[in-house]
Amino acid sequence: MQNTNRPQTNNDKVLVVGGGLGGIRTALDLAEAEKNVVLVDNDYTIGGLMTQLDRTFPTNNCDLCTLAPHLSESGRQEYIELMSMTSVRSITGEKGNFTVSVRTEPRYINEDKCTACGACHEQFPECVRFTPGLDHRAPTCMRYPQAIPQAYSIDLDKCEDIEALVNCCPAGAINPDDMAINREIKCVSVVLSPGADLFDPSKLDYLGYSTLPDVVTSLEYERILSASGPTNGKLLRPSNGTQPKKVAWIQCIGSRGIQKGAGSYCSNACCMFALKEAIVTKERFQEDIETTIFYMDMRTFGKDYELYLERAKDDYGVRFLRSRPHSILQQLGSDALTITYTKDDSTEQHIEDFDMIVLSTGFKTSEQSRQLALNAGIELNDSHFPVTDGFNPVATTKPGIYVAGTFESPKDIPDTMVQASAAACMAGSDLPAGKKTARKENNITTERDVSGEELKVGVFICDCGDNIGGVIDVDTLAKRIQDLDNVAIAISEGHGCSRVSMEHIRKTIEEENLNRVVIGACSPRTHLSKFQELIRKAGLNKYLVEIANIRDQATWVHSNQPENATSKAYDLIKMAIASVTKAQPLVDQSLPINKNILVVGGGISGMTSALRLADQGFQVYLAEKSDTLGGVAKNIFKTLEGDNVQTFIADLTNKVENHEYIQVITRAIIVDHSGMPGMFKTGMQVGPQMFYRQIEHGVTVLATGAIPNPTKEYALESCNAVMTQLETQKVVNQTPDIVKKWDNVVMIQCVGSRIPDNPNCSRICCQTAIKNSLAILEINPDARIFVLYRDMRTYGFQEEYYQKAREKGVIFVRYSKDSPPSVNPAGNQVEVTFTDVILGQKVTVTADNLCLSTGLVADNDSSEELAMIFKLPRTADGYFLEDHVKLRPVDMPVPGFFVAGTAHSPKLIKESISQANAVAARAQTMLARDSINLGAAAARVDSKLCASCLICVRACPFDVPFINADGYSEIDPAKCHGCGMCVSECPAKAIQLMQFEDDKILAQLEEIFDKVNA
Amino acid sequence: MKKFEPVIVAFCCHYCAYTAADMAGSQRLPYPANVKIIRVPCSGKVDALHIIKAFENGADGVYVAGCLEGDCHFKNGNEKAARRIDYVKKYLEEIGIESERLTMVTMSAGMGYRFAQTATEITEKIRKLGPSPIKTAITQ
Amino acid sequence: MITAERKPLEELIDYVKPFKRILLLGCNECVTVCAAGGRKEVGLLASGLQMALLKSGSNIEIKQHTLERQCDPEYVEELVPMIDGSEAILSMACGCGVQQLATRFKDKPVFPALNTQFMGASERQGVWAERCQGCGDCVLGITGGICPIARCAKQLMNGPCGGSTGGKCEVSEDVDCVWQLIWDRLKSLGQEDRYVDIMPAKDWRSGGGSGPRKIIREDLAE
Amino acid sequence: MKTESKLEKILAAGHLAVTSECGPPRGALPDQVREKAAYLKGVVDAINVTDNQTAMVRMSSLAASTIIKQEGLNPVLQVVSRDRNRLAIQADIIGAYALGIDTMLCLSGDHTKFGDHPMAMNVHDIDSMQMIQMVRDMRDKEIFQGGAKLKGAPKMFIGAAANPFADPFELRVLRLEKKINAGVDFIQTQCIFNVEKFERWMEGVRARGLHKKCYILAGVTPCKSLGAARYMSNRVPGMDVPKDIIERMSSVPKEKQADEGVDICIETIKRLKKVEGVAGFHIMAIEWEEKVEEICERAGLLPRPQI
Repeated sequence: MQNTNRPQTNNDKVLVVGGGLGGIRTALDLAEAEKNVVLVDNDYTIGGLMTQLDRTFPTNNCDLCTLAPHLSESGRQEYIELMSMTSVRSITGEKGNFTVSVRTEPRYINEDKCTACGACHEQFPECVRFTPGLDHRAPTCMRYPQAIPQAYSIDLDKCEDIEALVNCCPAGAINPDDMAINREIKCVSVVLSPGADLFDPSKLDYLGYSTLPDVVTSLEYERILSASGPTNGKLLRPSNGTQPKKVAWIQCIGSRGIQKGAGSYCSNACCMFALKEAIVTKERFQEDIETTIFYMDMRTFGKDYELYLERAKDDYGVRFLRSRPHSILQQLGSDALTITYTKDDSTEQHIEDFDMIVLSTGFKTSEQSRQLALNAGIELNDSHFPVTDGFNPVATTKPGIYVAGTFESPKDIPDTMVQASAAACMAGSDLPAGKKTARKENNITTERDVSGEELKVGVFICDCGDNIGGVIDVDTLAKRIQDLDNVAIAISEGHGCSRVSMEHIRKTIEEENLNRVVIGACSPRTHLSKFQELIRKAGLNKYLVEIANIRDQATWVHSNQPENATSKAYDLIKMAIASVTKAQPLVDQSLPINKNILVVGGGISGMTSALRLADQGFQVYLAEKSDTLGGVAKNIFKTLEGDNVQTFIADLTNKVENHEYIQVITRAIIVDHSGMPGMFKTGMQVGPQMFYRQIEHGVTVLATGAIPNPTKEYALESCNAVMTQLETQKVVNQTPDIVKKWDNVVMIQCVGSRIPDNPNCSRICCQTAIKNSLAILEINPDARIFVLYRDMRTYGFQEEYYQKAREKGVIFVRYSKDSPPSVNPAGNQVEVTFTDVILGQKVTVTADNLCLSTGLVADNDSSEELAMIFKLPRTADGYFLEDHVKLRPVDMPVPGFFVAGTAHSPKLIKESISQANAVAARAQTMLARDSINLGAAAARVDSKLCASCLICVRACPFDVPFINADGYSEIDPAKCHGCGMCVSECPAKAIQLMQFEDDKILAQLEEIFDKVNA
Repeated sequence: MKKFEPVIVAFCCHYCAYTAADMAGSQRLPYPANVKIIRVPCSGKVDALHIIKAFENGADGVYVAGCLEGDCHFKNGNEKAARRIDYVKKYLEEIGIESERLTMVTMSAGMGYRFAQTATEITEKIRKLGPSPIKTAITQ
Repeated sequence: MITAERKPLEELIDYVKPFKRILLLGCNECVTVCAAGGRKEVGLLASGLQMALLKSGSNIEIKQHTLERQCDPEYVEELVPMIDGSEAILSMACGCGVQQLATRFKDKPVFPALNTQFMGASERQGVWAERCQGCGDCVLGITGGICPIARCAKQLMNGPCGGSTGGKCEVSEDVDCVWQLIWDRLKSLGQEDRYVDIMPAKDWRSGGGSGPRKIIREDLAE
Repeated sequence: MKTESKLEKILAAGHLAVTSECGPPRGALPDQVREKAAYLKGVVDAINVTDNQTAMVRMSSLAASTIIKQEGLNPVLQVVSRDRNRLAIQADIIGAYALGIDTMLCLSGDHTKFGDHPMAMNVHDIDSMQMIQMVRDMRDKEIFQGGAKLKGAPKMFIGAAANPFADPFELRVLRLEKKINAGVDFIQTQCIFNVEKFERWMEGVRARGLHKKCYILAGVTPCKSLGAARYMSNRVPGMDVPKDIIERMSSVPKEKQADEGVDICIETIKRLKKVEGVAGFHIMAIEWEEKVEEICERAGLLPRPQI
């Protein structure tokens, strides 16, 4: 399959510009697929905007825990060259052979030497770029200690005594002679993901942003709410430090062409952003605070977002006012902010006071990124966002240059993640076919068998500069430790994680024939894997090391009481020794991978994923339950932008059917499934005779689609004049003569969506209505078109088409959920009666065509069955549920499964294609490896002790344990997540969690109380 | 008589509380040295037996620190832990140990401040309660 | 399965106080499954007892062991080599196990650590409910597979009393009215006619009414 | 005529029968029984004597019934299956009949949980249905429940209770039918406040012709106060006191509530008189026996027919 023997050229890299969430994802996907990446970012650490968010919707989880692993993952990747403080100056050449000129600003710190001890920042805070408290959570929690690169940066301009600054660094890492470096990078393809700026409202006097301190942007509000923000998470008014009682959000600031300088597009993410902030505010202060959102349309069109909106209304009591306030004022002598507004159903002016007002500012391309686009030679649209392919939004006008994230168009995190992976897929496929960078050979020595050896623990204690050594006397501590049982050697080790010390520790292990190792140092969270690798190099099983966290848990937090810090450090090391003496060598679980792929579903998404993966040389089985490929999109003729869908599908189908690595299996019904990630077996009944056939594969892609909502509302079945948008589209495209006879057309939005039975928004229907309206007017300019809507959700650039439709005379009339339009068939016509909110009276239109926007629903018939067979979770409304709704939108919770297209949630064709491409990238990260390492922290059952009581079976959050044919509980280590819940609930004490065995925990406990009992 | 210094064991889940402890460290937020952390993958892994053993060994206080409600990395380990703590508290009362000596707390990974504050509050609470009756009995 | 719950610590302390060395014995069968007397509970009780005794100034050596089943003599025989080290046995088995021990070790005091409760089924994790009273003459065939003897507070065999409200028993809102359950099930099975016949007064001899019961399988019994 | 019971005679003659009830004292106070009986003399046809009512220990219903009999009234001996096994019950029945008691009511009894001996065993060797069957066989087949022949069969007029308000509602008619098949002669219902629901039940009863197979005495109770109404509504299992009754009681001042309760009771009787199949009334004036006369008077149930 993959030919690794091809001659290597110098040019085997992808350049990724931008180290935000999207850039990281792109770089990781490529690196995990064993492709070389250069990641360039102009900030001094990576993370982008995401690091400034407190909590993200819809689960209101803290981002930190989920983002952190990405960053350290990124830092560990051997395929990623990270260039921080670096900007792109020009890109020349063609796809396959670009030359990128970059400039790296001086950091004045040698990253190799810097241990991020913080000494420079303590002594010269003014000239060190490390700003805890200002950009909330980010610096304190993220940029340090998990920051990548793990180093500070110096602002030399602000330094008055350079020599003193240089001398303050215990690691000698500060280099005042550091200079900017210009460099040329050769690469095959480029992904631009520099993000976007937020709209600056300070020029809009009437909003008072620049004069009234209590008017803040949504990002600023986020920072005020944040636990590690400037107010320590207290919600305080910037003006007077009191807690606000009334907070309002004003939507669409800088979007939808509303203000001067605003983009003509919808910024996509702000509605959810405001909702989240309002909910978090209500969660924290409940009855003590009132929250109001001023909006035009609530655009909660994403997966399950509508439910979030309902929660905000019903559960949290957030108040929603459909209104566009025209000004924010403050009366002299008052500290209240006064908003004057009119409601959409009257002209009456309302005046209301608030304590704080949050401006939901939209996205805007930055000057820098426009320059970047110019340098890269890609075309931009009127709003300065890149012009992209109608069926592939990550492809720019220049082959080989791809875009992702908010640089491409305004979007939220999940869409960014999808595009980032899609861009990785596209950029990766530009690498010479079959090129795979050979993994660096690690000359790993064989593992020593330590069983039967007398315990010989080696203890290495870091001073970590002054971090540890400045508080306690490490040498004396080492001497005391030396006297403990089982300790062969205990020494102080300077900066244990420095290259020199690591080498010294390795040698000592070998020379002293140590069989257990304790490092007295910092957090195992950040450093355990490093030391595990080290002792493995020294010939020991990697699970024979423990870290005693004497820095974070002793010297850093008890620095004012060195005596206590010392005795605690002593205790912590003793605990680690006790624990490591009970440690047994463990083997990481790993599985060989079958590199074939099963794609279920032969619509656009499934075909796209199949094609991308097959192009990379993987064998793909494409199973489709009907007898032809193409799916629901076969009924769609053109996109909103005017691209021809039919030609696209025909071309795609042709490529798929004729691909040497794709086997199309039509009329395939999946009937069984077994195995584990990397080695699945799926059985299906195939063809008219329903022959049984079994496919072996390593990865499964679900692209089973959704179906048009089979609603029967509004006389859809009984009256010829009533049809769906899909049907209307067909008429418009195939029999335009009929359209010419239409005098009145009424469209009703949200038919069968946003109702109790199907609470979510179908996402696609607003733009479909606009598309069909424009197409009808094209054929019949005299037609009167009424669109009856609840919220127009024309997000992103769709907004421009919405405005165009308005300009062309399409009449948009809002109706509320409680008073839907009524329909009365009248021969070949249909009478539609609705309430005109502005006129405040009922209007009846006799329509020649009543066009229902019925949207999509999950294909429950097949997805319920598939979910059962594959053991995959679904949402309440039947769509497949991804692993993490923000950060892993295409990965399913079961490893080895990916989801693309409308099987995930309703979406547009181009969005489905992005997701399909993303799936291809994510799948390649798995398929690049020959085996999967699953770690060793799995629960293990001792069948001799097991009472088969089922308590573990019921306790497991992931349904892993089962009672096997021998009648005992069995836990598949490859499926075990390692939480240990079964262990703590087992009444027979028959289960142990490897790495966290009971005897290790009990041994630590005994050490703590050694003194008590003595 | 020597001043009473409580010995407190904190079982901290790897993903949130243990990370919060690291945060407290990197933010240099001081808290009493009485708290000794044992790292576990999830608060739901903390065994009732280990809590009881801690007291048997002479702990003056024990607390289990997990993720915020809804944030458990293993779905619901923190809820299971909270129920277990309630159960063990009753057992402690039966044994004759004040149940206030055992507490469940939750925090997110970013809450270094909360970690330090919790450690301080619990240490003070236990200090007020005085030595555990078991410790007293052992040392007599 | 037989269900049980641990006795209050206070009662157990009274039992073991006179001794210096005791064996705390778990059972890996029913009482493990209902989380009352398995290895885990043995550990918890040993620690708890030890602490409670320490507080009152006494110190007892508690040896912990768990048998596969205390109600079978062969498993009990396992204890022979270790039993001399202990002056008394505190059994965490059901009453059957306790008595099996007392039969085997005539000179050792044996104490129950559990209150044996009932024959039950597990409803879900951590919840066990009474389902059978061992009446020796099963009526489930008539009552839609739901037992009025074990599950009606008044053992009514001919329908619900006047206290059945909203499907709940008058004794407690947490208890289902078993006759409501029976009726619902008979209806769903289309067997309403099963209710019509009067179930005659029960012969309690099979239910222990005439003394301890015994089963002898002639082909197996030696 | 199956028995010598006065109640049976009155019912058989087609009169609307009236019974009331008397809770025996919690102590050896025979005069208290006589005092209560005195209120009811000439007012009702028979007096139920409760058997450890609400699972509280009281003078045995057999003893109290005997006293009432001595006073020249007709007791209805209540027997619950909760406290005695079949030997004791049969012994009491023979004994009662020997003392001239010819009418009885078979019940399962309130659970001990509600009484003053919650720790006591609930016997329930037989249930109320089986008790009916047992008494019928003693009377008609002249055998004990165990099968042995008995001499001097107790000719008991057999009653039982029915609660039209308990769940499952649809089983309530079937259960009555089952009691009839077991051998019951008359039924006293639970206190009726929700007349509509009672009427629905009676519809079911009539549909199966059950009102022709046994006599149905509708149970009524005067509420002494709003508190009593609320207590019955919330705390007494199987009792259905509709909201409008509570509202009506609460709409009058406290001192008038007793009168209001009596009014409601009388109105209920008047309404029930029109229901086909109602053969009489069972007036349960708990610890308020002195009011029964007024109720009967105003409801048009006096004077009682002489048989």
